[in-house]
Amino acid sequence: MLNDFLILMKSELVISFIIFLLLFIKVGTEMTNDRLLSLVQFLLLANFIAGFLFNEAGSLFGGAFTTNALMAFQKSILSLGVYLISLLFADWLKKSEHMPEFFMLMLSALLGMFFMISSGSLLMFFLALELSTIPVAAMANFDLEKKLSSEASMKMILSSAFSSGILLFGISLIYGATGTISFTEMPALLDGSPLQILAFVFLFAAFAFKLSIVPFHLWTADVYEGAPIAVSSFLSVISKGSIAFILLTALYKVFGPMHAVWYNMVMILSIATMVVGNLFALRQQNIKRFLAYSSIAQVGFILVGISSNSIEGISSVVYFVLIYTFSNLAAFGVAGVISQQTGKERIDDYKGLYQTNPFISWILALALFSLAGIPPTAGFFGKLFLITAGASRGSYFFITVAALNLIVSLFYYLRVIRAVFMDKNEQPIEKINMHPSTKLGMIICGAGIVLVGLLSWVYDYIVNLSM
Amino acid sequence: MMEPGLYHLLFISAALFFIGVFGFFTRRNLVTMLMSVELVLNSVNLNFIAFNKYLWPNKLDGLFFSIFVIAIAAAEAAVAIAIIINLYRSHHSIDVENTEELKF
Amino acid sequence: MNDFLHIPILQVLPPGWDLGWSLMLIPLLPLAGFLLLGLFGRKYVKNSSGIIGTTLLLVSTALSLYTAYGYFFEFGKVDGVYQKIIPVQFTWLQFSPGVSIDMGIILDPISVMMLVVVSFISLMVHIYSLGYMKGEERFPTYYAFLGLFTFSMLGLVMSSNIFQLYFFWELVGVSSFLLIGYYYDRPSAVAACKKAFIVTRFADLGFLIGILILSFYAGTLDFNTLIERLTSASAPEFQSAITSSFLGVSALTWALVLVFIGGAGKSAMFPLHIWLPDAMEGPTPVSALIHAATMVVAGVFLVARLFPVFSMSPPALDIVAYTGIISALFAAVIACTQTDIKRVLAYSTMSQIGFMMFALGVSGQGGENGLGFTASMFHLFTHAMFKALLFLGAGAVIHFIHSNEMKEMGGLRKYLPVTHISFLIACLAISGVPPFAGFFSKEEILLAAYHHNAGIYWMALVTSGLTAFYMFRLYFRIFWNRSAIVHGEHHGEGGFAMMVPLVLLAVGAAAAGFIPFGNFVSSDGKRPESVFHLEFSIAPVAIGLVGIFAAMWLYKKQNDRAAAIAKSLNGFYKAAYHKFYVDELYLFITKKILFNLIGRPAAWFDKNVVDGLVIGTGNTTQVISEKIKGFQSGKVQQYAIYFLAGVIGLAVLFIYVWK
Amino acid sequence: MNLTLLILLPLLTAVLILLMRNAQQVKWTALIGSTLQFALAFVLLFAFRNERAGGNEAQMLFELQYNWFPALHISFHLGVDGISVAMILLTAFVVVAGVLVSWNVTKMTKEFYFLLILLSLGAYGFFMSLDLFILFFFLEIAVIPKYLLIGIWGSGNKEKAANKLALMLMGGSSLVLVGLLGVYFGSPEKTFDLMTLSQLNIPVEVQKICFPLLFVGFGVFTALFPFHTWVPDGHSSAPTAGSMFLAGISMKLGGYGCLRVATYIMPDGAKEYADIIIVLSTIAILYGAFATMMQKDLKYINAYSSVSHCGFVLLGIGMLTKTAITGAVMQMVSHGLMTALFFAVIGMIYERTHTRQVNEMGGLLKVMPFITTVLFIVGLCSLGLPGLSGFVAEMTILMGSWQHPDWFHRIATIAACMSIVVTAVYILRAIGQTAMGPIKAEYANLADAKWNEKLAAVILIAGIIAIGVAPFWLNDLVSPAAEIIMNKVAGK
Repeated sequence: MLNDFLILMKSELVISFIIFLLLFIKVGTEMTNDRLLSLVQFLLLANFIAGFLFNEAGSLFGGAFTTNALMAFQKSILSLGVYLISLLFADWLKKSEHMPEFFMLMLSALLGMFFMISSGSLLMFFLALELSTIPVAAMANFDLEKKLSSEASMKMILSSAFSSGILLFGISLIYGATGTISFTEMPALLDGSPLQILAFVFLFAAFAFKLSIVPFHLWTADVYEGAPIAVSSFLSVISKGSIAFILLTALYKVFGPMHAVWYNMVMILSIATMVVGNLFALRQQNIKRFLAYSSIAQVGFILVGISSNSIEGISSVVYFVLIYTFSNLAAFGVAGVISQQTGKERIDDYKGLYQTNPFISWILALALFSLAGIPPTAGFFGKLFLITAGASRGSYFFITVAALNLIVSLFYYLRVIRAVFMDKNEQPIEKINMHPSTKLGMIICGAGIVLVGLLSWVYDYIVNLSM
Repeated sequence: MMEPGLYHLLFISAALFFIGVFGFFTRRNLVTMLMSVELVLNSVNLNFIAFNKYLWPNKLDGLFFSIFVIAIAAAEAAVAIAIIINLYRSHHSIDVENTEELKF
Repeated sequence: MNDFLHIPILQVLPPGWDLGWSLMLIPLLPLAGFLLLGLFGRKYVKNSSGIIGTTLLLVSTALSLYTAYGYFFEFGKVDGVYQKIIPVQFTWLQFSPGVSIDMGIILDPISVMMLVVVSFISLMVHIYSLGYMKGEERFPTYYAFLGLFTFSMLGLVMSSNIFQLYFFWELVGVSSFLLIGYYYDRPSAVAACKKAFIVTRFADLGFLIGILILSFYAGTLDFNTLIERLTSASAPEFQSAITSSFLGVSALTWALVLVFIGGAGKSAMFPLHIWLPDAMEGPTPVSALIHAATMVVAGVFLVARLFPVFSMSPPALDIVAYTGIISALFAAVIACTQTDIKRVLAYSTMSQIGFMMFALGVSGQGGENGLGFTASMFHLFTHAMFKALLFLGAGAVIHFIHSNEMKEMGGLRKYLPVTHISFLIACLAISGVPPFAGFFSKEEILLAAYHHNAGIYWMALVTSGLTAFYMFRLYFRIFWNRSAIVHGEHHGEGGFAMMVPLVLLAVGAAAAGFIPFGNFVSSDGKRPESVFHLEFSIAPVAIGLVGIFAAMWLYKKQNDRAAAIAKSLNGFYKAAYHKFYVDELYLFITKKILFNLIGRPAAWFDKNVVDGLVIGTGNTTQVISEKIKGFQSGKVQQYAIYFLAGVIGLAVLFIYVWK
Repeated sequence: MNLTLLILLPLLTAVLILLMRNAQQVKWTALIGSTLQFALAFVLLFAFRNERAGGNEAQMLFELQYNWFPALHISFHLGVDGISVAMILLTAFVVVAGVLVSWNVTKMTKEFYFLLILLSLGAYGFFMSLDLFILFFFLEIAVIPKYLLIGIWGSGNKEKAANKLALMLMGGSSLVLVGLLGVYFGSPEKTFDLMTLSQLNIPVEVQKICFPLLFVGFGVFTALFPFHTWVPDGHSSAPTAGSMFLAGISMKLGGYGCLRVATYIMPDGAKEYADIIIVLSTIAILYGAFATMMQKDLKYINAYSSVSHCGFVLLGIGMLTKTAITGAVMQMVSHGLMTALFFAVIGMIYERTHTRQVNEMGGLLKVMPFITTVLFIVGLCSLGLPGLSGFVAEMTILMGSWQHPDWFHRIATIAACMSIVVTAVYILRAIGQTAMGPIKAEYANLADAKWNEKLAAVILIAGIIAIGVAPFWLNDLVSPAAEIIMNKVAGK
């Protein structure tokens, strides 16, 4: 029993260990930010590596907590993301005097996501969801003196409180309709009766809120813009990824019987999300807000993949989230470095960036091409596999809309590329000197963007996991 | 005199839910909005208990769930209040109307 | 796999006449000259380039004369009939089974005859140009272009495949374009060369479509097979070509008419003649070679080449005949009014080619009927001589005067004796005065016309009278009329190089008529019994003499009779002087209709409509995204409202609507 | 020979270019790399001919295949037939010439050559790939470099043009994507493999949906009317080498795709829509030609004439006869060489006169005989002069089209013939105003071509003449492959 406990919950345990370590360091010692940062980076790296060791499938607490290889892999994607964040935003982190708290919050959110991914019952899911939400709301407010920051976090906490109210109402209805909250028992009891559909809609709305699917997305842009870039990137990559994973489990495993219902729902929402996200992104000037809308559009594509109730669906979504982690973090990282050093966050400020900073320009270009799905970057493969998975249901209309949205998205990604590479600028952003770990993070992202696509075994590995 | 049945309770919880939602939509004071969310959560608790008592009396999931909901609500409220206080520091007001700089 | 370097030499020639390579050298030597001078001339052999070009051509002329001798006297004739021999042929481009462009050499009377004419005249012009073009800045380029032209012309006449002929047809066109535009910095020359190319190109469109039709029905592009299949009434190809019709005209006729349009364009037949007078912008020797002796008769040659097929379609032949006679008359009238001596010669060329054309048109296939064919070829032959002579003579005059205008000239006979005599011989020849060359060929033509169609005969008679008149008008205006004004020092008649061709051609113009042409060239290769009636030739000669004396009366001495006559038939004269306004008509069609009514709208449509749609889509997207931004109002409560609305909307949609 | 060489070599060159220190090294690396490509292409040609001469009748030669994404039945499958070899040769020619003419690019030289080589990589891969997925992969690789080339090194209203080009091409390729997925899921067996798909017969209703998607998608690349508007703007604002690649190579990607993918694996669809294709392409031919007559800018002239000439390609494909398809491929090669040369010359002239307006020039023949001679040659090629490649290609297409006896095809063919005259008009107009006539004073002492320009021109002219004088080698290369496609269409 104890062994199972230690083995199956090892990643959660590692995270909690790190959290407590930080707590002790905070209260106990006078460690400088620098050393602490490198320590944390090391620990996170260790955590990431540990994610690949001794993975076993099994369940605890009477099925409330389950885990398997795929879930472990999903968790390691998330920990990789966190590790990259700790690298990319080193400068910003060093400056803030509350760095340990920041990591504690982020890690507890991560812990929540881990639990969410391997949750086996609605109760566990709900607790994990809250655990992964509330700290982030606090993190959003981390620039304590900035007005926008606190506005952002206010919007986030209130909307998420509201959404969790909706979620709970849905859960209660499900409970009423089926009498169970465990994922394993529920499918048998689902028959698509109106009450269940209603409950499902409530439940799904909560997912949609976290995943910022139109029309539940409105908080996203504001929060991303207001919050510190590190937090925005965490929100856009880590929390979105975790929700995408759990949404897979929920839709495929739990609500599988109601596939007929949710396929159409996902299709409609996906189209709406892609279109609205793209249309809003077209206009944006602030790079963070721009990335926010672009990530909304990306979620639309994730939904395309999810809509196919199949192995390809799972694997392509996981694969895409992995690629998306690299691409989006790279983009956020560049934006973060620039705004950290110059305070400039407008796309127009990026004009002529290539003249002064070729390296980060190329990184940014790679990231954006990957987001736009241009070969040979990994994003191309990710998008393509998502669409392929979605096409397996054979709705030409759906796929055509998705494909056409690729063009619109390309249009606004090219806006940034044009600013960086083509436009003239009298006083471009001056040469930026980065923290070495930031550089390392960017290189990792770049390598990931290039390699994850071309090395096909990554995808094969994921496919084998999702079997 | 008849004892109240499931549907009475569901009616009340539904009413609570919508009152909460209405409050959330209309009140301008952030704290009040938070309280309206609490109303929603309580309606949920009522649901759980009602369902548990009337439909699935031999399963205690509902009861436990409601306990957890209460706990989480407390946590949420704590963080929310902290954020609101911080907001007050910067905006000198906790009126939702004054916090609309981030848009479009 | 086809291999370029292995060319099959078909062994149809008797031993000792195994001509394969030497035949191929005939066109290839001038080509070599073109490449050599074109690539290196400007740098390395600037001054000797003329010599190089001429020597190369001398060799190929010798070879063609040798071939001609061999063909006509040694191996060409098999039991009384001249054979069509294809000593060389290889597949150049295979379209589909049976249909392919074969590059080959065909030897038959007309091709061999043309071989001689082309190489000989070209040689003359080469030699002449040594003197005439001396000191030109682009001397090597000039000879390079001459080489290119000679190559393509020789290739044209030796073609064994209709598409091969088209191939060289186009090359001839382009080399003429290059030579007309030789003085590229004169806007008039540029305009002229463009005009020449585009007009002939337009005609070639007909030729091309004609080829397509022929190839479709005959299922081959090879001349012999094609003629074979389309002339034997029993052949299925012939039947299908005759029966399938469009607008009530049989496919065969359509094809032939279209092909003839191509020919008419090259041969400057009315109404496609407009380019020829302008083409005189080129150097005079070029006009002599291309626009008098060789290229312009390519149309005649084309019809003659396909003559057996033409003879199967009377309507096509009639069109040929009438086009010919109309052009002849039309051009002759205009020629009487022109004052630029080269333009006069140009119109006379057009008129003479008209003779050849209608001679073909009135001819029949074989035997006695074949007279027109023979006559036409004969006239082609003699005309090459005297018209080249005329142009070279005119060249000498221009060289002397530095002007083309008649009014600058007069009384030059004592300055240019050789030119004077040779020019006179040429004039007599073209006017059909016995015993000069023109007499014999023109007699035959008129005879053929007389037998076939009286109307054409009378028109032809008038034309020949006009011919005599304008030629001698030219002659007298240049060499008599008034005492010469020669300003400053003058360099006599140009050098030896310019005299030799004049003399040689004069001999040709004088004596070529005595060749028993019918023995060699006839429509069916057999030798027709002689058809020479002395009594018949009285009328033509008489009318020719009338023309000559009229010219003498008007122009020998300076007087105002001519002006008076011109005034008396004022309107007609003006019209003729302005070439009956055909050019203006064309200008109207191209500029106004083609450019303004088609080109401009197309460009506009593309810029505004098609492109506008593309741009429009982009802009609309932008506008929409601007419109919907209110959706994101920044009010957290509204967000929540949208949230709930979404929930309820989905619920309603999926519970009630989308069952 | 191993086909991956043709992908690895450009890749290696590109990497080396990135490692180089200064512009000079970069240039030479690029030149050497592209020359090696050139050599390799010829090695391929001769190896191919030997195989065929040796009696190897396999449809695709030098095939190699390894599973790339087995889960999705995607395999890295390369192989060449005559058509591919022809296109690869074309690419090699254009690449070398492109590298040579852009010898004096000073701005961001490294990036410039990097992108050029990347483009060539995409083209090679595209022409060799026998798997629809990697075909699409390479197709899209070739898009973004064009965008950057135009946007960074272009002239005039370059951002707009670059955007239009990138978006329209992406639009095209996204249609292609949908079509591919339709084929993937519609065919009896889930596979992206071209050869397999050509063996299976895809249900007709699937073909009816997917053929237009694929054909239009690829058609956008090859200026299918009315999706051609990126052509004039893109070409005119691109740098010289950019235009050369654009018109010489990337427009051919489309034609190749229409033929190899759309027509070959979906013959029923092709038959279904052939008439529409013919109508559109005939419109493109005439309309492009007439639109050209009105242009004053040399690059616009060539761009619109490209629309017209590529119309011939699509016409040949739409006619669905072996001869016409052979002609279409020949036309692709011929037009590729010709238009690349044309743009090269325009670039040379522009560098000297700093204008592209024909009516502002004149008499250049006096000062730059070499360049204007090249201009003459390319012009004559474009108006289909025998002895140059254009004639061969267009005549083959016309002969092929004429094999249909019905009036519809007849009229289309005759209309196409007419364009030849219009071509003559605008070409002579352009040449006459540029090269001939009296020369302007300010141009009186311009220099003639430099070694690199001469070399580039000579290489391309060599190609043009090699086809124009001895077309049978190209014909022997292409027509067997075309026959296979036609047999598939004819259902044999």
